[in-house]
Amino acid sequence: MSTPKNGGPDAAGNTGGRVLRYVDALKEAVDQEMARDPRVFVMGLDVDDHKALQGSTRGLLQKYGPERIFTTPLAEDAMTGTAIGAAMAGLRPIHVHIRMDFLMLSMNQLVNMAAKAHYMYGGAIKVPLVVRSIIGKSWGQGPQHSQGLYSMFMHIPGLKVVAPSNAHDAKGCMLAAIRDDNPVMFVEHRLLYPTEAYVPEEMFELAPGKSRVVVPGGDVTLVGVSNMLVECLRARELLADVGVVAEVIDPIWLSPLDTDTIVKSVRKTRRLVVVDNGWTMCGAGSEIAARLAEVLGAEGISFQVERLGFAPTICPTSPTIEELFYPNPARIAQAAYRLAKPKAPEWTPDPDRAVLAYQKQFRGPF
Amino acid sequence: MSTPKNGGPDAAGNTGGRVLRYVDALKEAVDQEMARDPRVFVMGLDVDDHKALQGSTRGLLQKYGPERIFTTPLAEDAMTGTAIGAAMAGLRPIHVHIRMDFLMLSMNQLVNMAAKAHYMYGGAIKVPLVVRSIIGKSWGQGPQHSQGLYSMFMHIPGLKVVAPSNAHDAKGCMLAAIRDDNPVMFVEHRLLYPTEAYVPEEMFELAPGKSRVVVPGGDVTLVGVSNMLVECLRARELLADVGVVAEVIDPIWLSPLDTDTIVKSVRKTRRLVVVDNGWTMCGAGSEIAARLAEVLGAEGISFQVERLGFAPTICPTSPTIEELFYPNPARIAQAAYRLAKPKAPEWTPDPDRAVLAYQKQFRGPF
Amino acid sequence: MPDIDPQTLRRVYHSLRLIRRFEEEVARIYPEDKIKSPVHLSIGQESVAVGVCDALAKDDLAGGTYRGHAVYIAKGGNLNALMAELYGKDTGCTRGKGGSMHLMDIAHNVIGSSAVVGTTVPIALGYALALKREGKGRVIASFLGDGATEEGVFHESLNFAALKHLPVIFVCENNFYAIHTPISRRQAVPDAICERVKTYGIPAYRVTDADVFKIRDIVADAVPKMRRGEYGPIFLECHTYRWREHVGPANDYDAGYRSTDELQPWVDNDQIPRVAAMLEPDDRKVIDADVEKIVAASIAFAEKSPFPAAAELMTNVYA
Amino acid sequence: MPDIDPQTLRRVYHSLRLIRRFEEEVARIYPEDKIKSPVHLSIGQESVAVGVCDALAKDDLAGGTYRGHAVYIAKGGNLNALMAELYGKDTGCTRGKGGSMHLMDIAHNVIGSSAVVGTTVPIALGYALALKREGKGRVIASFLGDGATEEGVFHESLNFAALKHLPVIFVCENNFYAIHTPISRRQAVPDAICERVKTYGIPAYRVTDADVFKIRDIVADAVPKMRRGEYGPIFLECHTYRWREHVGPANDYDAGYRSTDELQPWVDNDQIPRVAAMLEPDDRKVIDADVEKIVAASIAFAEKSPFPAAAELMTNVYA
Ligand SMILES: Cc1ncc(C[n+]2csc(CCOP(=O)(O)OP(=O)(O)O)c2C)c(N)n1
Ligand SMILES: Cc1ncc(C[n+]2csc(CCOP(=O)(O)OP(=O)(O)O)c2C)c(N)n1
Ligand SMILES: [Mg+2]
Ligand SMILES: [Mg+2]
Repeated sequence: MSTPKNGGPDAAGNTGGRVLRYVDALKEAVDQEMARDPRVFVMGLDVDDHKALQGSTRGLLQKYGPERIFTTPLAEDAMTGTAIGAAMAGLRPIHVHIRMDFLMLSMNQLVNMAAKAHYMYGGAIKVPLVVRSIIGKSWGQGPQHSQGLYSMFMHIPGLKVVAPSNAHDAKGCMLAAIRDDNPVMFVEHRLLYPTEAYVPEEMFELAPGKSRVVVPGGDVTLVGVSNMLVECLRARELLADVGVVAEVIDPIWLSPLDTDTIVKSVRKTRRLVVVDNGWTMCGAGSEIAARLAEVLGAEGISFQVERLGFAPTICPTSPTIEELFYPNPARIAQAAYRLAKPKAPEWTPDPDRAVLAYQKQFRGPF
Repeated sequence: MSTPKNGGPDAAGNTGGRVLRYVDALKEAVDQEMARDPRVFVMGLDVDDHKALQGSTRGLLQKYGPERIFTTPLAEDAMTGTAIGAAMAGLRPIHVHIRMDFLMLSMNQLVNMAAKAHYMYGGAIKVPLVVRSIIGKSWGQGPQHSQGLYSMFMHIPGLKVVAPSNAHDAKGCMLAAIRDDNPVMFVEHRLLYPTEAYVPEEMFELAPGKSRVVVPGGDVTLVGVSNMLVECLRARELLADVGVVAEVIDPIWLSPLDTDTIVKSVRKTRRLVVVDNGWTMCGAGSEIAARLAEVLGAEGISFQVERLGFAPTICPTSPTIEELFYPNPARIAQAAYRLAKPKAPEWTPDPDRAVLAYQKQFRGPF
Repeated sequence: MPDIDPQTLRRVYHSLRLIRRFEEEVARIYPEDKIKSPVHLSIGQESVAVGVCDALAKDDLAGGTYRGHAVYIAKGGNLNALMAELYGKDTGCTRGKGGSMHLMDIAHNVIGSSAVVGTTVPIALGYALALKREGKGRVIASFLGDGATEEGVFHESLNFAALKHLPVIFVCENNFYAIHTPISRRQAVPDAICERVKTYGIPAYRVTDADVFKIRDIVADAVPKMRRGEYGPIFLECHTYRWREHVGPANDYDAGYRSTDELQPWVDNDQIPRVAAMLEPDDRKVIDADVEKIVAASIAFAEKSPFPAAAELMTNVYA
Repeated sequence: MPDIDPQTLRRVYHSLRLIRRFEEEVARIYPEDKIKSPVHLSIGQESVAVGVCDALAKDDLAGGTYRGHAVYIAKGGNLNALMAELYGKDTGCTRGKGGSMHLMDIAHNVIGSSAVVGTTVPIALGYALALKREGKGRVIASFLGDGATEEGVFHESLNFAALKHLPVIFVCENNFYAIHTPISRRQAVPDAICERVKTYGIPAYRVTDADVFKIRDIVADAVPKMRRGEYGPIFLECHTYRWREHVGPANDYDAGYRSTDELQPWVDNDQIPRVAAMLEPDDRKVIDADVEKIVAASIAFAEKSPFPAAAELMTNVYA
């Protein structure tokens, strides 16, 4: 197939493997690594029930038994500490949260212990921990089931953060995360679960520190985090209708963050739209824009940048205003168009083509 | 007195009042507001013991009694929820934490309840809460007693964040924070406690949303958060020796954040050094640099920017490396000098004049 | 059968019936996708909310969990505003912003609920601090699930409530499950909740048969003592059972984590027919008819109400 | 006097004395500003760490709080590395990075301590999960203060440890104060800690007189059962008393929050002279001399050790 389904494998130059859903790619990575490494285990609320955390842990209990995959009491703080202690002791835990919002109960252990242990204990121990969490989005998830709070973790040295945007990367990043000797915040998105991409059968690592140019272009650079990468690809299609060719970049790993690839692109396009899957203030987009300002400013290059993300408000449940809370392909395309054609009149993309990439096929509630 | 002690009142054009220490100005504001408004009360670990939270609550127990100022069990999560509930019920709590690091235990209540309650309950209730916390710095505070995590709160709509840099502002901001009908994260710094400034006897509010040009200058713009503002003023003195005139700006309120004042300055200087009192990644400096890039980029203006802050590591306790963890006047001055004189050879300020502004007179442990 | 004054009987039945019928209608409408918000139904659990709230005064406070329709209704929250909220309408009790998991009706002393388990428990302590200061003897009932008792904040809250002698009624709706995981797989000693609470010096009561009047009597007996300050907080554990799936309108007995055998005794013990049988047949007819009218009206109201205007996205972010 | 075999007697006395003398020296040196790090001294509390750790095997694990010198020494942590750590030297047990509040000596099975109250309790559960999987019957002792029992994480941890039958010895050093606030002002029922722990199905023991041998016997009796899996976690509350100020080297009986009258019985009951009196005078002389040598050596080692190189600021951020 010529055009990539979702900015994943093809653009990565990888066309091997089978078409797999994001959720199945996640599961396959964990399954293969659990088979390879007996130290790996999975814990978290409801990972072992019949819904298998929205399918992402399906079959692991049957295959590896209750000692290597188990649910927990409702006790995020202690369970996070337990996972960290197990990692210090030489195991390789994967701690799963069905909503990223719940990580606020784990902050003390993640920020004060996981991120600092290797350093503050003089390198004597390591914390090879993976913390999976899902950014919620569907119907009326509302204020506390919709947050993308990854920039809080990007802020903390000692933590790594990754947010794969497609099935191919989900597998490669998960394998890299489990094998990493540091705590890795693995950020997933509910709407990406059913999305498909070509994924190699064999194990492979998508290591930290390299952003990917998903589709090349010369007029404007679009950077999208997690499923906002998908919306950027839709926006690129819309922009093509009006003769604006966008280069789309997927940072993949948010910490460590490779901005060189973005710098290279913006040196060319002089225009950047970065789309966060969370709020923009002190968000990933702020960091990216700031680094570009540092690098390009030093070169005397002036460029235009606009950050998009969640509206600076609380996520409402009512569909009419919830829809306005999120960036969508139309709004992304319009922002890029404004930068590319400052003198042109306001442009509104065809509404039918502009619907949220994966919102339309989704039916709730969770 | 002609030159401002610390970038506070004089520069603010306010020379009234008496010389007061930061810690006493904080206490005076709370005292005066407690006298004025019976709904105001103070809670938090050790606020009522003989050390009175490093002096900042001295005398309040004697004056207002144990119903209006009381210590709590060690239970940050529940105590934060309790303060939020009391605020919803119409009281005006001030919840105090001796170290900002401990707020990681309060994140769920602050992010998922305090920030969202007014909105998610359709405006039916308000959360007039002040959360005081102190950024630790002295001797060997180490990994978990030294963090400046305010950018995490800047990221969350619904919260306000303020970090006064001097005694004058401490009083005005505290009064504004207590009277604010929203949750306000009030960020203090241990090393600022003994610093003095002219502070009016009468009550006054230093309202959100206005940064202050503390000292004007045309060559480079220095922005410092909390006590880094003090270090920026020291850096300005050092720069003066080599003929570089810096404009120093204090954002005061970090959310809402006024960047117009900074934009105006950088339109003039084309050079910006922003100094965080925390890590730089997704920090306040990132937000400031990103906004400037958006605004000035749209105007086709190219400018140079460098962010400084905590080293991207964990705060060590050993003095030799702890010293290197923090920005100091010399490093700030050197960064500004590099921007102002790109072709000039590396410059090292006089070490005696370059010591950390307030570090030298400090004796530990807490 | 206990002798209960006819008024109470009618009031209790009306409340039980109203909750049941309201949620049955929610379940009926749900597949139409008009309610674009997760709903956690209390069908089968009504007697806890009704028993507790019926023993409270109008100006006492109560707050439920994200499974909160029952408490909202039992405490007298506006039903039209509730249905409108589920529809995401501007006339909803939180103006379409909070949805089913964040109900509030301050005018009727229903405090806000939350989608994060356990978060409302300490919030209730804050309200209780204010009530105690107010000195009018008002109390607050804070509902939580069995799963919430595993969260550390629950223990921190018990200690503080007892330490400060706060007028809080903790009500644990123990339906034996957190989503699909039985309490026996989450708690080392599943039947020790009351015993544990007592170690904080908090009187703890347990009702194992969901008897709405037993529940009501315990609260009715304790509240006056709380108003007089003789009691600080009290704790009430009520065994009950969730008939429908954890979230959504359907049954899930085919999922394998529980059986209809487990359900059956609770159906046999359903408080609604039980209390109905205690009523004069005519009274019952009147009440049933009234309930249908109220529920139908709430649907009509929700249907015809407008969605929030676009500007509402940005209103109430800050006060 | 109980009859204890001479070896144990000598070992216990050596450990008690070493901790006391080490910390007295830290207090003596502190005003010289060579130790630029907060120190929380255990002077007066030594018998808890010694009683527990002496009953453990070398390959069992133990971890203390930020008041952790005693546990570190009692478990056999390297003393030179400890003093060097307080001096912030590169030869310190965490290479000058953690300081007094973050001690660790993995080679001697001392796990890391933390400056945030309660954080190490669940960490110990994680180690225990690994020990249980390992199947060699090793156990871990996790120390915490009375204040830490108020943190929600303590309760979450008790439940999980009991649920999973983990080989953890929770040791509560109850010195009746959190900084300057007495337990009576923080806990609704201050003397119910053991009773509460028991509701999780965890055997709980309380020693009120700090008797080092009573403490040792309880652990020595339970550990074999834990190794065989007959016991899961156990909990031990030891009453004790902090003689010095909360943080720093001085006394603070003039501060007003406590009196020397409160201190006196603990001084009278000081385990060090008590155990000393149980020894042959010659044995005692030998041990005292040895202790002085070891402590003096640790100071000399710390003094002559280099500070970390500048590059150390950035090493070990990531593994
Ligand atoms: C802090 C937190 N952790 C996990 C979840 C996911 N979750 C939603 S409901 C639920 C079960 C709660 O069980 P219980 O307290 O017994 O209430 P019930 O649903 O049975 O009424 C869980 C784990 C959550 N919402 N909040
Ligand atoms: C989570 C947290 N809250 C508050 C503090 C501040 N603090 C440091 S020590 C301490 C008292 C702890 O008392 P306890 O657990 O009894 O231990 P002790 O000092 O008596 O040995 C407090 C409140 C902290 N370090 N961590
Ligand atoms: Mg339940
Ligand atoms: Mg204590």
